Amino acid sequence: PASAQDAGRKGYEGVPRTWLWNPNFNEMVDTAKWKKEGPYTIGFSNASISNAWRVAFQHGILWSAGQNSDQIERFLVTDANDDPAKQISDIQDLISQGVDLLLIAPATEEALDSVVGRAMRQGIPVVMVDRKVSSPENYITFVTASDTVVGRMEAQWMAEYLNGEGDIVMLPGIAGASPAEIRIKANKEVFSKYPGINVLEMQYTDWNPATGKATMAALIQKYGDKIDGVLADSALQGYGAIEAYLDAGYGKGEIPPMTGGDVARMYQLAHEYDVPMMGIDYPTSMGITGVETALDVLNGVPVPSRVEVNMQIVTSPDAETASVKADRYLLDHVSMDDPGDLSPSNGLPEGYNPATFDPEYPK
Amino acid sequence: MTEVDNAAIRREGMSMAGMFEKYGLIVFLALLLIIAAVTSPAFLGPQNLVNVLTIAAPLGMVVIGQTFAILVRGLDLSVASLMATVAVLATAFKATDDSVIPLIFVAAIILSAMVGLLNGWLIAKRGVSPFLATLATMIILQGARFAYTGGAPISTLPPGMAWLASGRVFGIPVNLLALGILAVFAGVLLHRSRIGRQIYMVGTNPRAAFLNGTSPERITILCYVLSSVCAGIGGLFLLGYVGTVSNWVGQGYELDSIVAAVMGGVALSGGRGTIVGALLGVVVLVVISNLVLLLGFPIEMQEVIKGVIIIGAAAFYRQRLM
Amino acid sequence: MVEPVLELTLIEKIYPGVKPLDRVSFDVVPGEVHALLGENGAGKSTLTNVIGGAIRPNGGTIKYQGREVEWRNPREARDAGIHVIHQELALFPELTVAENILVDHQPRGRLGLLSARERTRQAKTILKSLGISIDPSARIDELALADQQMVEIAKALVGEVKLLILDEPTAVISGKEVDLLFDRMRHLRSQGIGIVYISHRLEEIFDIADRVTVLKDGKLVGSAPVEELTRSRMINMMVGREITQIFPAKASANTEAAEGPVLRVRNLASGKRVRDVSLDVRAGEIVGLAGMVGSGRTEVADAIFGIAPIDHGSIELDGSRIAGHRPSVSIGRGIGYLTEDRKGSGLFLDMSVAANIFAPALSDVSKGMLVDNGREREMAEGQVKAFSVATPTVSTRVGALSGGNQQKILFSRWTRIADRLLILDEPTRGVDVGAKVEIYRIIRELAERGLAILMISSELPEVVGMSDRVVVMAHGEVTGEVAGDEITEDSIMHFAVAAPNRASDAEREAAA
Amino acid sequence: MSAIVATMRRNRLLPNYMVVLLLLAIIIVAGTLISDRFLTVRNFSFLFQQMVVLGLVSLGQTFTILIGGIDLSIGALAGAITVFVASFLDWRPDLIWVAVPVAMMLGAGIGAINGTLSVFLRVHPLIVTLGMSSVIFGLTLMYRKQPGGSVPIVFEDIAYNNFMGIPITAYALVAAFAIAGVWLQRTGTGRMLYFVGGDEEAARLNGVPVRRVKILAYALAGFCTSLAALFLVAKTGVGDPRIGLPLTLQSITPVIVGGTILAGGRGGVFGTFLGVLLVSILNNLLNFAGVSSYWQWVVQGLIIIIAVGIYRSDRRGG
Ligand SMILES: Nc1ncnc2c1ncn2[C@@H]1O[C@H](COP(=O)(O)OP(=O)(O)OP(=O)(O)O)[C@@H](O)[C@H]1O
Ligand SMILES: Nc1ncnc2c1ncn2[C@@H]1O[C@H](COP(=O)(O)OP(=O)(O)OP(=O)(O)O)[C@@H](O)[C@H]1O
Ligand SMILES: [Mg+2]
Ligand SMILES: [Mg+2]
Repeated sequence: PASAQDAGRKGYEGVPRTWLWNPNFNEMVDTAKWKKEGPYTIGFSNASISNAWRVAFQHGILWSAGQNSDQIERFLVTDANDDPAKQISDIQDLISQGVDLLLIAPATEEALDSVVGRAMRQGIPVVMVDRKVSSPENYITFVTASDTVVGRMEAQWMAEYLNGEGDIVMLPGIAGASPAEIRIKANKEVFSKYPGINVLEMQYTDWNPATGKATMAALIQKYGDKIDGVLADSALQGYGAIEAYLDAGYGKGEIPPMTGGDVARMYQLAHEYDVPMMGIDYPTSMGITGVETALDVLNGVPVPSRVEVNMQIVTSPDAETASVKADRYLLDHVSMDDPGDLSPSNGLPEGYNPATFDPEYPK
Repeated sequence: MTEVDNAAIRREGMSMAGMFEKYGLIVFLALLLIIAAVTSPAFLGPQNLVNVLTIAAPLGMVVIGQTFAILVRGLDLSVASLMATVAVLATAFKATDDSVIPLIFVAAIILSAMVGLLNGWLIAKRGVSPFLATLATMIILQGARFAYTGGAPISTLPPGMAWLASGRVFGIPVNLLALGILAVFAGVLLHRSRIGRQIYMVGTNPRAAFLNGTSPERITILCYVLSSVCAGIGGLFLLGYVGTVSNWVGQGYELDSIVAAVMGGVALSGGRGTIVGALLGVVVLVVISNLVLLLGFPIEMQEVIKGVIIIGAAAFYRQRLM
Repeated sequence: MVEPVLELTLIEKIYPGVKPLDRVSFDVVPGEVHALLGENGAGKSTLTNVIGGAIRPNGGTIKYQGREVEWRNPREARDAGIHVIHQELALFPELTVAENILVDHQPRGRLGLLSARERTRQAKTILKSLGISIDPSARIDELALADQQMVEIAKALVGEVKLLILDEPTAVISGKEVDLLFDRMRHLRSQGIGIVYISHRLEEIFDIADRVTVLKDGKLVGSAPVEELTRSRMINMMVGREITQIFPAKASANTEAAEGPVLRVRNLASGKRVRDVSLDVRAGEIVGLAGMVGSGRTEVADAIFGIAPIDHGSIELDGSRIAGHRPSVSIGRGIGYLTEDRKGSGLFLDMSVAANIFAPALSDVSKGMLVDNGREREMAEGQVKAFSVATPTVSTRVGALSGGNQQKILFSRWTRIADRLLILDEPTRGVDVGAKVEIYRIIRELAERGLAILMISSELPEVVGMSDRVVVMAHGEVTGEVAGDEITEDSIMHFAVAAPNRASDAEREAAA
Repeated sequence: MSAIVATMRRNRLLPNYMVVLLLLAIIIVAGTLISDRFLTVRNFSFLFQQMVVLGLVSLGQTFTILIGGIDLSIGALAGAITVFVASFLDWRPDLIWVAVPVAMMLGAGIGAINGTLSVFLRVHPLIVTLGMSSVIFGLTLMYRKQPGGSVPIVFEDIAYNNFMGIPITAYALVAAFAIAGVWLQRTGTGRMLYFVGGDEEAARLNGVPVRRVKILAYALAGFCTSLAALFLVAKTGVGDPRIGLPLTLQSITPVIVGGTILAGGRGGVFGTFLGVLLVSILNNLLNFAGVSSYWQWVVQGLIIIIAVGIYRSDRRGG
């Protein structure tokens, strides 16, 4: 499996449980027919770098491309600024430049499906990373972490932490964005087993701290202490929610349990104000794996049809529950002086700082 | 002639339309507030009102600036991008003690002023249409910002920045106080000072203004500088509210600020409008968003309601068409 | 007696608080020119708007060609053969002359598509039939007001018209153009077309009108055949009092003796219109600047005030050139300039009377950087009284006042700040007789207070009646000068039509 | 051709056109130097496939701006129509001939509503259309939040396939602009847009049915948006409520770069076409140059400024 060659790397976090615990055999894809003599020209079409997560993600990819500069001759990068229409153009432009392989993080699963399919049919191998496109036949493999798992974990933890009884509010991301909707679905799947968990209200937050904060502030005014838990699907709105509580005059230890991973600030605030929390980062390191998988394809090495990257479960000390055990506690995961929007699971060398990081890669 | 005299006096007094122009939005706002209070008990909670105003404050600052730009027959699309840029600038000091905050403000104001100068120069001296000029600066700032931060700004901010959003002086939230001061300053400048008078002259009839010894170019440039500076200050207060720097602080404020101003009776054709009116527009806007939240409408309903209310409010104000 | 083409009975128009039309009855018979007279604000334009369907009356009936009608919009009136030339030009500045003339009779070419070529051709012929030479493919906003007005008139010659209404068409044209216009009107009258004619120039009325109807404050004063009326009778009907003398007494000749001239222009060339102009204006003296429309008078004024460039020659105020010549500087040097385009470059229609009066001199009503509103109001009220402007308050929108009163406000503005030289371009354009008399009185008083006055006017009687000296221009050059008793319409016309003096061209070549 | 030149002279656009054409030339030269793959049939047929959507919305926006208005609901409307078409064809793939005309009517209809509201409420179009965009977006979300639905493959081919070596989209785009151009310059109704944009009161006094013309302009904007949306669905194969949103602002830039002024009454579709060409080729070039998206933004901003800033445009250009 792709994650095997991680084994040597420092900070190795083991293979994904989804892979390890998969009762079926993980099916492999034969990539012989894509084998090609290097050095390669690879095109990477990114949906956007419009938030901290996506930036760290792209950093990982560029860094990895640099690590493999012996095989990669040119590494072309485009950024669609979250606009699927532009991303279609970007992909076409990459094709025009004669790339040997396309590494794509699509803005939406569906809108990019047809153009990606056309690329494959023109004989250009496509590796999806972060998000896929709808039709499996339109790409070779998909490097990702599971949103379903994230959603399930968060809900399960919340339900158990509240002993199956309590009123909660849900703060998902962007209405209609697949990660957000998948996680919501997984949340509901879990809650359906806990009649005692009552969802007071669900409000989208666009994964925007300001919106998260304003929304939570309003909800606090509306429900006050009635809220027993806040289920945020990411820290982006998650820490906004914590701040809303602080502004509303709640102090250390008075803030209800929360979920949400991805950026350091949430963990830091949770530690500072004793907020019981469970966070599971959607790892930006999947970019690195993505590049490696892409090279496997061009080298004709078989790859899994779906490459899962590992995820670490982070909780406040003594916030573990029966089925959600911590891989590490808050302060093993981040340090209080990390930049607030650092993505902890980045797989990048020690001391990685998104603001200053400028990897060398074959342009 | 005396006939006309009295006739005209009566006209002044009786002009129903005139009354409406003046008080339409207040009436509308009153209705909105009543509806809010009735439908959602939480709305009138003191903390909630403070929340609403806290969110209104940065937007209010931007709208004050936007008003100047619109008064001289323009508009400023670069405000939001500038807010984010200022936020990023605030991190440039990599400082964690509050002593630098004044410095941050100074730096932000200087940067904003320069951006305003660029807009003003393009529009007044080069005759570029305000829409494109400010759109261009918006995009350029965005690029420059990203290039500087490499996409991910560090969030090392003096803790005191948060005080801008949560702090209080004599029990009054700091950001409201700041908004108040800014509003008074802008109001005096616009409605009491010579420059204000000249702004209206240029907005109403640039050629006549020129023939009366006013320089439309200088006034226009000044207005865009004011617009940028207000946006810059608003950016810092919004930053205080958000807590961390991102490249998109203030996203959407460009259109919101224009809508608020226009709802508040600032005419896009220039020369007509007041600070108070514009600020009323802001209140309407934020009350809507808060209300739809309190009523727990799903996102799609929120969008619909917002849209309807925006049109409704403006209809109350009977804007003149371009 | 022929059946009237148009018959209005007891027409009423009510705006909040004002009644521009109060039970007015009015009729036009085919083949007559029916003059409509009245002070500014009497209701003339409102009446024309009612006839043309631009506004709907609150009461009364309109009978057109024997049928009772109710126009819902201007289109219906036009289709019925009523053409209105409105007081405010209804032209599209961005578009060509041709397109404006044929605005709703656009000629079609192949495939029923509009044809620009054909459009231009037809426009040319129309303009020719009117006897004027304007480039059909020029853009309206390139033309002087005068030419724009002629385009507006040309529109009336397109399509089939039964009733023609002209609301102060001669306000911005003069001499040649007016004659051309009247020729057309006589021609149309001879074809049995009914014509309503509005003007504040009484001599024109005697020249062209068959019948006269006078309005005052929205009420009908009376109606009579022109031959039954005398000038003073008309004035009396309009203003409701006797006006014995229109023009004030001129200055005693000794102003000549005064020291050097306040304004000294030598061999001025500016833009493409002013080629060689020299003139002096002394303190206490009113100098008329006469000439045909298009002779470049306005551009001379523009150059003096620092709007138009000085390509050649010199302009001196009190013996010294004006450094950094632009309006603000000119104002600082005590020059006032009342432009010919009242709405376009004079007034701030959306702003208050007070704001308009003090626009060029905010410092006079300010404490430091702040405007002292109290002081401003007081001073403004003083001005309004001094110039007897009819306005409810000094905070009224200027846009709500009638033409004459707007003009008076401009006077009060410029005379406040002009302490050396006052330039007046068409000072009584669109102003009623009553107001005119007051304005003439004001101008003379200013001169007697030692102000130097340069007055551009296309109304010869005005030039003759007011000027101590008259400089005449033709084709951008001064062609002659008359003073004292030689000032007559004939002597002025003589120079106004003079062939330009080619010598000055040679001079300029030499200079260049 | 002479007609075009005449138009250009009449509308004082010559200098503007020149600048844009010059920039186009520079960009193409630069592209050719940067990569031998730039000036290729493949790249340019891609380019036309990419241009069509922006082209059609900008065309629509041209009408509203010509009458001195603006339409900020274009983005939301485009999204809504993609959702309608994709969902409908997902249900009955055989009924393309129903889906397409209905989509067009939907677009024109909602455009007409924009116009009617702004005319009769006397509210500035900027506000009306912004409000409407929020309403449309909300209603779309009620039906579908996530992208979904599908279209038959033949439908997709419209967006990607060639006819006689030239992309179908190219024909569509050129045809649309040609028709619009002729309509605006050579028909009575078309000219009325210039009258209304030039001076509303004058238009009224000259017997132009101002209200109807305005409503028509917005209806046309909506109609063009629906065409753009059809190509969007064809491109993406799904209906996506969000996919149009960026188009709202994008649709304005080419119009103004092309010399149509926001005050109305001046400009035309030819300028818009050049504007669209400029923006699209610029994006293409920047991708080829491998400029990081940060600097792409900077360059785009500068180009806009150059395109309209180095000649002195009319004061009314506000
Ligand atoms: N839209 C309006 N609202 C209110 N009052 C109006 C309006 N239009 C005209 N008036 C008033 O109606 C009266 C008649 O105006 P009108 O323009 O008919 O006068 P007029 O005889 O044409 O004057 P002039 O000779 O200056 O053109 C004036 O007192 C004017 O202020
Ligand atoms: N802005 C302009 N652009 C181009 N041509 C102009 C402009 N203004 C005036 N003209 C032309 O110059 C000629 C002179 O105009 P101008 O107004 O100076 O004449 P005038 O002698 O002042 O007549 P008037 O009595 O109308 O002021 C006009 O006939 C017109 O053809
Ligand atoms: Mg009148
Ligand atoms: Mg003149």
